[in-house]
Amino acid sequence: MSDISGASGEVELVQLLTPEGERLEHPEYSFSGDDDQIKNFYHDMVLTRRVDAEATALQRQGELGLWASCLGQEAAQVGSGRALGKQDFVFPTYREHGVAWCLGVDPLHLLALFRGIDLGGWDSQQSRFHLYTIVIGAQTLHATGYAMGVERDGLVGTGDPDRDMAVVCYFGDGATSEGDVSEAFIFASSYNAPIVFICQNNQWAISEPIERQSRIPLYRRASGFGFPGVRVDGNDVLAVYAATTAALERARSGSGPSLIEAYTYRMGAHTTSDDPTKYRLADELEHWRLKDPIERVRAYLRRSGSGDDPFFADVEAEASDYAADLRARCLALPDPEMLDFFDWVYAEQTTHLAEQKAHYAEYLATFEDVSQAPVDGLAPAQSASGRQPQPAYPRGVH
Amino acid sequence: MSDISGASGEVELVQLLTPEGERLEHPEYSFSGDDDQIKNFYHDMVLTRRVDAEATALQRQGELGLWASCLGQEAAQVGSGRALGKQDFVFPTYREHGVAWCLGVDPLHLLALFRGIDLGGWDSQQSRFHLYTIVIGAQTLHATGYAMGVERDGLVGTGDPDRDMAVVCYFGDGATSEGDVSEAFIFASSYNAPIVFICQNNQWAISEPIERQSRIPLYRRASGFGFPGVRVDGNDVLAVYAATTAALERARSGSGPSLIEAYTYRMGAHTTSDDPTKYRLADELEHWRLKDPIERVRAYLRRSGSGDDPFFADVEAEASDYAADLRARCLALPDPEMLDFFDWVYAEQTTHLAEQKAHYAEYLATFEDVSQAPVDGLAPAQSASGRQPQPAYPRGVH
Amino acid sequence: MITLTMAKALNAGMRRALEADPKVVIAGEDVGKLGGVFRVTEGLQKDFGEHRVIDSPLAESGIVGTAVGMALRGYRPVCEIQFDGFVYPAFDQIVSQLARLHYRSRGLLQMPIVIRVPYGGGIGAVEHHSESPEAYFCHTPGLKVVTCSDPVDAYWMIQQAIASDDPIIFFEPKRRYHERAELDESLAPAPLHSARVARPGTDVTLIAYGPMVKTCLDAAEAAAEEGHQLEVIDLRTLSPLDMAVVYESVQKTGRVVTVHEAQLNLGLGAELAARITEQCFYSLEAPVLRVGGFDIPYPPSRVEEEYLPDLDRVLDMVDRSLAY
Amino acid sequence: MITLTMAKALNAGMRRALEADPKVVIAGEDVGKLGGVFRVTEGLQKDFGEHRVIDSPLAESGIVGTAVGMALRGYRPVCEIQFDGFVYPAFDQIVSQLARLHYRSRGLLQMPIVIRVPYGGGIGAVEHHSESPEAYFCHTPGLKVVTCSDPVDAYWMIQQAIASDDPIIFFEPKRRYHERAELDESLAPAPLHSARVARPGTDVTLIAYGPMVKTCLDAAEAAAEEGHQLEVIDLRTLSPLDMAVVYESVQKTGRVVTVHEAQLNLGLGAELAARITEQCFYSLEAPVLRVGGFDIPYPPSRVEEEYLPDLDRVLDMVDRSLAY
Ligand SMILES: Cc1ncc(C[n+]2csc(CCOP(=O)(O)OP(=O)(O)O)c2C)c(N)n1
Ligand SMILES: Cc1ncc(C[n+]2csc(CCOP(=O)(O)OP(=O)(O)O)c2C)c(N)n1
Ligand SMILES: [Mg+2]
Ligand SMILES: [Mg+2]
Repeated sequence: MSDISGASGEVELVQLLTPEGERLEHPEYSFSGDDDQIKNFYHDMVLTRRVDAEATALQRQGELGLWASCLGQEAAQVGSGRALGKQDFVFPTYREHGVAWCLGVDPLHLLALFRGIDLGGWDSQQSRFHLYTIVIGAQTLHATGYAMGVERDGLVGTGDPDRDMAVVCYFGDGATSEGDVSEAFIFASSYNAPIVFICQNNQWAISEPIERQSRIPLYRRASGFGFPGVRVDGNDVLAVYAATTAALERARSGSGPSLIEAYTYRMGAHTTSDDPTKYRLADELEHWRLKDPIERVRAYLRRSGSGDDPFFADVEAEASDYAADLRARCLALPDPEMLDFFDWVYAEQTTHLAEQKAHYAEYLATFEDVSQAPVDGLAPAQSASGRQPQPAYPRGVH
Repeated sequence: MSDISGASGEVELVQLLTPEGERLEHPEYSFSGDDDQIKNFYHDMVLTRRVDAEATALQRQGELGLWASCLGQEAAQVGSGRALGKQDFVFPTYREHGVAWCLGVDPLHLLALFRGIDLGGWDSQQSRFHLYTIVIGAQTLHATGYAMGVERDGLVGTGDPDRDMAVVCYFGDGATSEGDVSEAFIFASSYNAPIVFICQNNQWAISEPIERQSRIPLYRRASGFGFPGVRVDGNDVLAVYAATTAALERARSGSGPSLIEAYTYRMGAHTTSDDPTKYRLADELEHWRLKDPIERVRAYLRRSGSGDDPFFADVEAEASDYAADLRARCLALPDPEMLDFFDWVYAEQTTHLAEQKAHYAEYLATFEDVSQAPVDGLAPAQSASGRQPQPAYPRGVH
Repeated sequence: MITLTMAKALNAGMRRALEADPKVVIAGEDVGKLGGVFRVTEGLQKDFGEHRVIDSPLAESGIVGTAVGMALRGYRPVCEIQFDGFVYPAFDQIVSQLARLHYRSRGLLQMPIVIRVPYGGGIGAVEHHSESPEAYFCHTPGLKVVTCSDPVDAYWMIQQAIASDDPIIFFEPKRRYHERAELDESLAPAPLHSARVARPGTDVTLIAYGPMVKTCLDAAEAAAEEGHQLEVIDLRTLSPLDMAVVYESVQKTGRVVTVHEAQLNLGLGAELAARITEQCFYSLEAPVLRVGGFDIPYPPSRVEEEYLPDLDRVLDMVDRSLAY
Repeated sequence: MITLTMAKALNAGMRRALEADPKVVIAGEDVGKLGGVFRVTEGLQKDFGEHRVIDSPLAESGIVGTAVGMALRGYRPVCEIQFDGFVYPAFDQIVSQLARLHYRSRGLLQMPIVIRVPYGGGIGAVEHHSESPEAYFCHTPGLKVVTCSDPVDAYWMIQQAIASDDPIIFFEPKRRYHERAELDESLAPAPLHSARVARPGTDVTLIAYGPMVKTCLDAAEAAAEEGHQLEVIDLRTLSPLDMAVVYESVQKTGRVVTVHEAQLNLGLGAELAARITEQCFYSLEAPVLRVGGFDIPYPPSRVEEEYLPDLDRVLDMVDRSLAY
């Protein structure tokens, strides 16, 4: 039988910055950027965390239906998001707010989705950040197909940095159990697709610990499908950046897929609907709090002297302003119009739906006749108690 | 990145009997049986091949709708089938005729299925051989669930050979790409289920060569899921027997799942509907013909002196008689009755179906009124040209 | 006599089933310590152990596929699919395996499996959490499909479903999880595959199930004030349909409005309309009219109240029916 | 003017599409060297290369899911599902992703993907090779569903489907693959989403599609000898339905029989019956009657001829309709 050593043995974890803020050397990976770049990482992580906190607050106040916090995963997201080249394309789950930030997606779009205004309002082609995918694992196949397309477009291995491109696909530890993810690995390997799979192993899939999904480190899953995998400290923005950069290079050069397991921790609840005290111990949280991705960068910057009080204060202030503005913009979001949704089902509208829309519009009009002016955009649906007088019924094609 | 050595390097293949019929030693696996047992293997393989050939002939003569030949895979099937303990339970694909043979399933049942008489007529609980599963990979989850049940029943790791049991699940090389198979690996690993996955890598999934499904040897897939895998010479009945015995022991003892890749070759067409000349070269076939699983056992038995002319002649004669009898029994199979199928949909019949059945019976009766005696069981359906006079129409609940 | 919510009633029903038969097991994502995202399995793992209340890996096909295997081993698995929109990855195992093994084996094998699916909208959720996929399963022979509309039915029906030797897709109207009712255990439950007249009436028959039963009862109440007596039928069983109850009602009222959250096109209302028209052709004063979700994917939650049939839309259709 | 089979017509249509647009790619199991198990893609890989005619790993969810990704990259994938019964593993990707990305993106993204599915029975195949799963897809908003009944339609419709910016499930009646017809390329094709009157008549309307069109035409022929003029409608598009053609016919005949191979319960006949009854209530002389597969899983091939609607069963239902 083939050995499965490593199953229980020590697992190597690529780390370039310790929780205490010390830089480390690694034989294979290194961070070649300067402290300005690290300051930018810091900035992005703080802003990401602040946006995330604001969204959580908005949800608590009833302004969002739900929020999936990325608290604790900022390094995994910003480190990989900032490693992306300007042609690369990203397929996220529903929690990649930090990656969205790096790609310039206005967080307002994320809020709008969780507010129940739309199902994804950003221009994914323009931002190179695909819409959030909620069905676990489904996006891994989309990402693989996209990468197959890139390869067919001749945009790998040309050696031209303005042409070669790669695809990055995010998913969680729980997702690795879905058949789609394994199928994505198979297609990616079979067609040597230019893709980097990034699994943020935050230790939990709602209430299920990683052990339910895998009894060996997740990065090793890749080897069984014929491509390399690596585990990096997901709370170390430098390590994540370095590993992602290397994997992207590999993909762009035509050497095929690889898997990065960013070993991190979900510091918050699964979503605002969740109560993690039901299934996990406070100790664990404490243990991971000491590994905070932002604190270690702050410690490093202080230590190296690149970050001083004014810098930290500025970032803090910017974050607060940003959050306040975001909140205001969120509250100002107009509600959607039911009638519009009929037009988005097909590229080429059908008679059936056009009629259904028209009938619904007629139906709505019967309410307006009565009340003259609806109190707000939702008026018709709210009038369930006070019925209108008998309207002249159009014979409906339902 | 984790190494993926072995991807291109030499792959170890467990072999205990060479194509020339020479016995080999292996550090980990050995065959401890005697030559009588090997003669039994020979007998089973010859009978399997003969049954298979008869079925192919029956199909050619229009007596079966289809046949999926196991030609060339007799060692993989008999070697593993004969390793099963008397409690073990098997989940086959649609090609495990040799395993069915080992478990005492009357080949007539297999013929009946491919004749279109039923969808699996044997008592799978009694024979410990589940019904054939045609949807690729689906049975791997059933097998895993069954093994989870066995574990819950406390029938692993008791040390009592009359109690401990394991499950064997067969699938093809192509099947490894289906999400279900990966999910089965995950469940089996997560619950440490007593199961042996046997992948008969016959190099082809209809017209697709193994390279389309995996760029590294298939047995290595297991390691990424946290359990051991091994590649054995699938045309070597001793190696397959030894590896299966070891894997079953492991499973029964409570050490969990393992994967055996039986490296073999589909000597025939995918099924009788297929024309392999469209996609593969004759050379390849020639190459594998030299590795025939039966020939090498015959060579060994001759060499060791355990098999003499009368023995071989006896087996041959038995095979011929068996095949002739099987053919006769196949031709004598009665056709099924459409009306019966209404009763097999639910354990507890519904009013709806009972009515539908009754209406259909009434409808059929209108034909019988006309022709008095139907020519054969299919008479009603064949009367499309000569319509009956207006029947008294029962108001149908369709 | 106790008062309990539908969620608690389902929990109590499963507890009963686990107690009654050691072969009953529960499986699904987060059904263990967490007790399910709706807490419907709360406390069961604690009391019955990890071997009987099983947290599954995140793989729906795996959950159903392994349940099929466990059933072959003599178990009676009750699978939870976390939300309606996540049942599709298990579709193949449900449609091609679960639904057919009894048939494939000519009646030899049984598949006593229940697949619980919290379904329907109205809870302000994100995409894939508000679907009504029941028609897919009703169109699939070999499955039985039921849905409860109140805690009392929930309590009994889940036990009956678990006791059934046929595979049952059990739809739970998630927006009714927290509505309460009194349960009198001394009253014998109705058979699982029977419909019931939830409110008698003479003018128009409303046919509903699951979450829409309450909506229809409210509509009937409102209509009564306007002088129309609506009869409300709670189907309870969607496959097989209990048409006898329906036909009896239609023969009396001559008018029918079907109501469901699912998209109209090929929703249950279509089958009801077809059967009713065939069977009660001469009794119908008006065509069977249908209220349902529009033929668009479920919209974001800010407009879901408009998407979902409500009292007004039901009454509007009643008026149209009466106008014939 | 050439004579060709439906299989060849589909092949020719795909060849045209591959020639016309470099973004068109074909993917599926065995579509390459083998040309598909029905040879419908024969020769295409040889002529267009492995980058455009792609043998996929054996994974249906993967085939559709990667097609979605390729479409996002600007390709127009045409996926082949080898047999009807193997479309279910891809159900989630089809229903939750393919059908919704246009909607999810508020119209920004397009999903010009065709999923070809050889479907239906009558070829003496083993289990899972004779199914008619069209209703599942018709019930799914965001998808369009079409089916051809003869080589000429096959030739044009596959090209129109590939040219469409909406996702289309393209059902091919496999038992008609080898039937021949004459193709006159100079005649303009009908729009993709239109039904057609395949045979005009006055007494009863038969509504069919795919493999059943021929059966209905035969039935109409037989009925004519008995003095009944049946109008046969070939739906061609199952979602959206082209109801205008249907209503016009029904207003003329007042009697309808729907015919499909799929199980009756919640099959297309149900939706047709519901809509027709609503829209033509006062024109109907009889209820819409339905002929279809029985509500049981497809049986083994030795009895499939009994399971499948045939001329006798269609005529029997016509007689019942006329008896009203
Ligand atoms: C197919 C599917 N099944 C179930 C769910 C419900 N669900 C949402 S998130 C989640 C856990 C995901 O865990 P993981 O992949 O580790 O990602 P994380 O949430 O930890 O980032 C589950 C079960 C879903 N969205 N999709
Ligand atoms: C889900 C599914 N997809 C497609 C098919 C059609 N099909 C039948 S056998 C086969 C190839 C299987 O190859 P492999 O797993 O290697 O087994 P082998 O036939 O070589 O024994 C295919 C594609 C199927 N039966 N099920
Ligand atoms: Mg996680
Ligand atoms: Mg094979």
